[in-house]
Amino acid sequence: MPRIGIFIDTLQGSIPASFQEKISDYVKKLPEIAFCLEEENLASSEALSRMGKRLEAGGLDGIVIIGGSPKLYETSFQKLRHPLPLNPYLFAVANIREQALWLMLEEEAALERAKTIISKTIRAVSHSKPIETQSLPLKPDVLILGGGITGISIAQELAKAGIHVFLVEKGTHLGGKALELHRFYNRPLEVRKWMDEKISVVKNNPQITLLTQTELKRLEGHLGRFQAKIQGPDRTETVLAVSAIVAATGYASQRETKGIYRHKRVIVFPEMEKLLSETKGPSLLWDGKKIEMVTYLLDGVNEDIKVDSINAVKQALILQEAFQCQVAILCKDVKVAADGMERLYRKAREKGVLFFKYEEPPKLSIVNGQIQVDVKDTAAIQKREQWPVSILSDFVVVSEAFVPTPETESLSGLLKIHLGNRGFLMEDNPQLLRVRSNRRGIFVAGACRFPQEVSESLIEARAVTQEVTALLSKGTYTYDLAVAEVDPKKCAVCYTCPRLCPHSAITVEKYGEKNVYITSGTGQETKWGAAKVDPASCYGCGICVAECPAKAITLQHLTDAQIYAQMGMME
Amino acid sequence: MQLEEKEVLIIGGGISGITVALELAQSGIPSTLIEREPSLGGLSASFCCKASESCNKCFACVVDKRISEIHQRQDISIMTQTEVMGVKGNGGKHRVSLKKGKERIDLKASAVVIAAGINPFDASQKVEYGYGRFKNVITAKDLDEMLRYHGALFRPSDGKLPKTITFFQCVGSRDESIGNLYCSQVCCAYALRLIKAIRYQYPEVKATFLYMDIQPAGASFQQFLTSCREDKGIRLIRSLPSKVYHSPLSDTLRVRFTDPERGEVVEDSFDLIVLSIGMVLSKEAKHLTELFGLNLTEDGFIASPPPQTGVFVTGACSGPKDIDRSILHAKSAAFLVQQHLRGRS
Amino acid sequence: MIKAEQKPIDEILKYLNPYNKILLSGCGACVTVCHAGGEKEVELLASGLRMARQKIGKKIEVLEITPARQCEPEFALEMSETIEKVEAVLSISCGVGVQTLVRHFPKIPIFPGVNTSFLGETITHGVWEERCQACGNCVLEKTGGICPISRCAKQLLNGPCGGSSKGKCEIKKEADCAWQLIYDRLKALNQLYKMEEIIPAKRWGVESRDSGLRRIIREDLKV
Amino acid sequence: MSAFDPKIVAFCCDQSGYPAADMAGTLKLKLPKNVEIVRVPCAGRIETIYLLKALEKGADGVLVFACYEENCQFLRGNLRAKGRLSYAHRMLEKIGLEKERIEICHLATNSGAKWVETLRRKSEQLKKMGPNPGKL
Repeated sequence: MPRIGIFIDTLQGSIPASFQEKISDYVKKLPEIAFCLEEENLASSEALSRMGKRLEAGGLDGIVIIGGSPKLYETSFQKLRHPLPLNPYLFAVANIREQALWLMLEEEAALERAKTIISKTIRAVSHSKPIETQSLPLKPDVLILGGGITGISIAQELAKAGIHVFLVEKGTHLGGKALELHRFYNRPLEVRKWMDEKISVVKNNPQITLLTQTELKRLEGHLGRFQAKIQGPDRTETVLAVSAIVAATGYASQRETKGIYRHKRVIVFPEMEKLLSETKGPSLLWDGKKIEMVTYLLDGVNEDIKVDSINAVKQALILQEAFQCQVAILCKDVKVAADGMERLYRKAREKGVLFFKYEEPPKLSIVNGQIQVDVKDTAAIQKREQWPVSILSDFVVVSEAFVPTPETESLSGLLKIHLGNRGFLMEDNPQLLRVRSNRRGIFVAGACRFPQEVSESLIEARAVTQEVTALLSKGTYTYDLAVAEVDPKKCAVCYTCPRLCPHSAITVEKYGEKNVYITSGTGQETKWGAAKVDPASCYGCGICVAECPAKAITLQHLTDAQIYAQMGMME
Repeated sequence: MQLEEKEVLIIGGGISGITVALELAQSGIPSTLIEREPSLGGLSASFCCKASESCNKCFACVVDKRISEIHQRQDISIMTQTEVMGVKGNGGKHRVSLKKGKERIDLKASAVVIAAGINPFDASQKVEYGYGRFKNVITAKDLDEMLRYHGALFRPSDGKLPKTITFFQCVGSRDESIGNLYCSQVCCAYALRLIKAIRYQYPEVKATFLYMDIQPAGASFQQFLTSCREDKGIRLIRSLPSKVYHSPLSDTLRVRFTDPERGEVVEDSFDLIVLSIGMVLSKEAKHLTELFGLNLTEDGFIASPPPQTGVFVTGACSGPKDIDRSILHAKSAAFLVQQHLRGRS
Repeated sequence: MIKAEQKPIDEILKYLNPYNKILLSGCGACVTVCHAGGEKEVELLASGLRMARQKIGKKIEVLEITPARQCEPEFALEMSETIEKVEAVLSISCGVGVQTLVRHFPKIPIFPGVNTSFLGETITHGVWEERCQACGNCVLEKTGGICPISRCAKQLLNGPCGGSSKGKCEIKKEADCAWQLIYDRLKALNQLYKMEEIIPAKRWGVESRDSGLRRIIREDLKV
Repeated sequence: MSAFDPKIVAFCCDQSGYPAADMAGTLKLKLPKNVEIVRVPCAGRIETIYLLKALEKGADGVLVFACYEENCQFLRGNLRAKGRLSYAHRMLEKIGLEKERIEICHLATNSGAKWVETLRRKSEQLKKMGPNPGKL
């Protein structure tokens, strides 16, 4: 018979005294009970120290707290390891406030319900076992994949925080897509200059090992012990030992090349950006002729990405103000959901930039060497038959499609992180808070997650830096062994769990104990392995446990017996 | 990288303040979080789940999770019903005097994070929409609370399910007449998500969405928007309404707006009108800018001071943000605070 | 390895009708890997059987066991004590496992609980595909490693047939034409000349499946 | 004999169902009497056998409260649970039990009202259906 100690928490009176008395009477009659004490506010430090004193006497197999939601207590006992002389996993909470008292119409029913909850909890806790804590040393070494604006910023900030960074870029130079920009929409800087400064800081920082023309080839290990094999320019391979990894590989753009899109007067944003940065004179020239009319055609391919809209308004203002061009912007919606954009948009309208909102895609045709754009403007207050408008333009600037880089898919395989619906890394699961990946110790930042404006990428870069420094700052990662564990003797090596583990925490490792075959003549062991869960990477969700066909996996803190006890049916 | 224990004061217990506190705690920096209201969570704690058949990425559940997480931590001291009364000192040596009920508390802080949040725009300022006069004209915040606490949609006037419901976008945003020359960046997404959630729960309810421009939000927005466009029960009309009339006999609301298809002003009746209100800086946050000597941006939000002042501004009070971006910004603010403290030690 | 699929429980219930105490035996090898007859499946089926019989007011007692491999006589014999206690055995190992029990327990009815489907490969979690029909005379060397016996609906040895269209089979529209795969692979390996080689017809009745019980005897191994 | 009060085993994911239950309590919403709450870290922890065992050992209905799709803290736990439910449904159909006895409900942390509403509805539905004939 296990001996269970009981604490009744009245939660500052939210469990009425009369109710609490009935509960005490019931509890005291139970055979397993070693003692039953009452507290007004168990989460207070005084109550905890009283509890500590009471527990020092020892001789207990578990503690049941009768009170409110377990969420009120659990972390104070488990994660923070309040110095109580009993393992935190031997505590269980009978939530009679939220789930009995408050959910029941009559007190009688509430009392019955509370009793059931208490007896179930007592049975569950008698199946609990102590769970130990482990820690994993973390060296301050981080691998950043991608030398674009996001990667550079993260490297710079991490280096400031005293973390050594391997910055790996597959191209020959740093900078990435940001170099296609000439000016920002929201700050009076030249992108090139600003980037050059950042790049030179990165190049000259002894904390940053810069590896260009280098790619990730293979990744082994888990949080704190990643072994990344990289291949350099002369096909040399090196293995980097890092604690964490940041993927910031950016996006690619794809330009439409069919039909009229091949026409030299149909250009894309980077080309216009270049033209604007290279032209000094009072007017924009093309083949010796002045450019007078420029049309922007947006939302054809990137309807939900703000960047094009922002760049179009930004360029339109330069074209109108510095080069006296007439600009028309054709879009489905004007995207102004960025700081300062609404004012910029209004300014553009005041300066005479024309905005047309279409539903049907505008038609492009060549008329006398110029491009004619036919659009039906749905925004104007006029009848449907008056919608069509034709614009004869010297230039039509169209969006490029923003797509994942060609390596994204293989990268997701190497890093064992998820691809989103559109093929970018991770995309958005609200629970991952944007920058985390599904694997502990791997982060995703910038446009490889989703194409965005530079200032957004910079914020994201800083957020990643925060996550990485928070992870590495203590020098160790401490975790409870409240994780899944495989019994290698029962494992059928069916690869179900490594395939299904959402956090890629399971690998099939070689075990000496099982199925050792010695290849004849060589004396070399070729071992048939068993699945192994990396405890530091496991989140304890239990998916593998439920899926294992051989019942070889146990969730240490929530075994079958504990679940059946909660169901009120013991075997 | 050992930091000396230094007090960080976080003003505002909304999702931004909570995130800063949690992030700092993760890095081993204890902080004090103060909140004016009796409970944490701020504006976003009253939001409902906006999922339809699957999650629509509104992040409201994340707020609830963070709130319960912060209550479990013992390295963050939380003071509710607490206000800032005065500030002395600068450059990261702030003495802040706080008021909790009748109690006065003085706090030394090496860094102060202002995450005072925003107020939803006061919809009664748009007199023509009749908020406050007509019972069945409600704000999106009212709708959020209705769905969160009652789990049901009903007309305030009679408690019945509205058969037709319309959303007015840009109430208090992008509006020269009230001087708000900014997009609140969240209303399109939340209104469409609310519509989707309502249409899922009550397929018989028909929804209309009156807007200027649809503003995207997040990686899955395209897919989401397409599903809205394909839904026969949702009308997306690019037009902002000019006026709302009440017909007492049928208890419906007539709305006058320009029909872009017909190119003329039309009238339509609805059972319930929801105003998608934008964000404005709260009076209390403005008061803080005076206490700390901070500037406002052109749009009337708090401008970030240089980091050496030891004062950091994050969350929607520094410019409109949804929950997702507030969390992201709060994380980056936490990093700046950390850097500031490291620089001083 | 061997891939199997659980029989519909109503079919099993029919032949278990006369019995009130049975042993449900799984197998820790192939059928565990393909989620048809491992320890977990044993539990599930047992629970389903008990409920079904309870419903019709005819309780059944189900003992559960999952040996590491049912197709080895030693594992089978280990079960003898348990088997003696029951009226019948339901085995959800492959057909081999069922018959191993049959050989060793002549007096107890032994029923299969799964359909042994084929020798196949895991494509992804939950998807398995046939790769081998154990014809006894492997031709993979000639076909670029892709088996026309198991993967061509017509088992053509010198394909493809006229029904191959856009790389798909005419009999199973969703399946790839095996001979298209063979062609593509040989081309990639630069071994297209192998296509010109005629593979002689299989003598099914002499050395293969239709020649009666097949048996492998290794004189050197025999004890 | 008193009126039939169906027993429901409610598996609650710690990321959504369980906090929703707490919220329902805080809002003082009223729950049918006979509900056993089982707290699991993720709906993905719920094995198929638990669903069947619950019915076998005396429950009249089983509800699984999981997170909405694309909102699982563990990315795919809710989808795994859905798959396991479909296995259980197939089995129930074949043995002649109503598959409605096992149901999944997707919700979020803040769906207290929905949590109670779902349980009430299930309880009413089970009352009409009558006791589970498969329980031992």
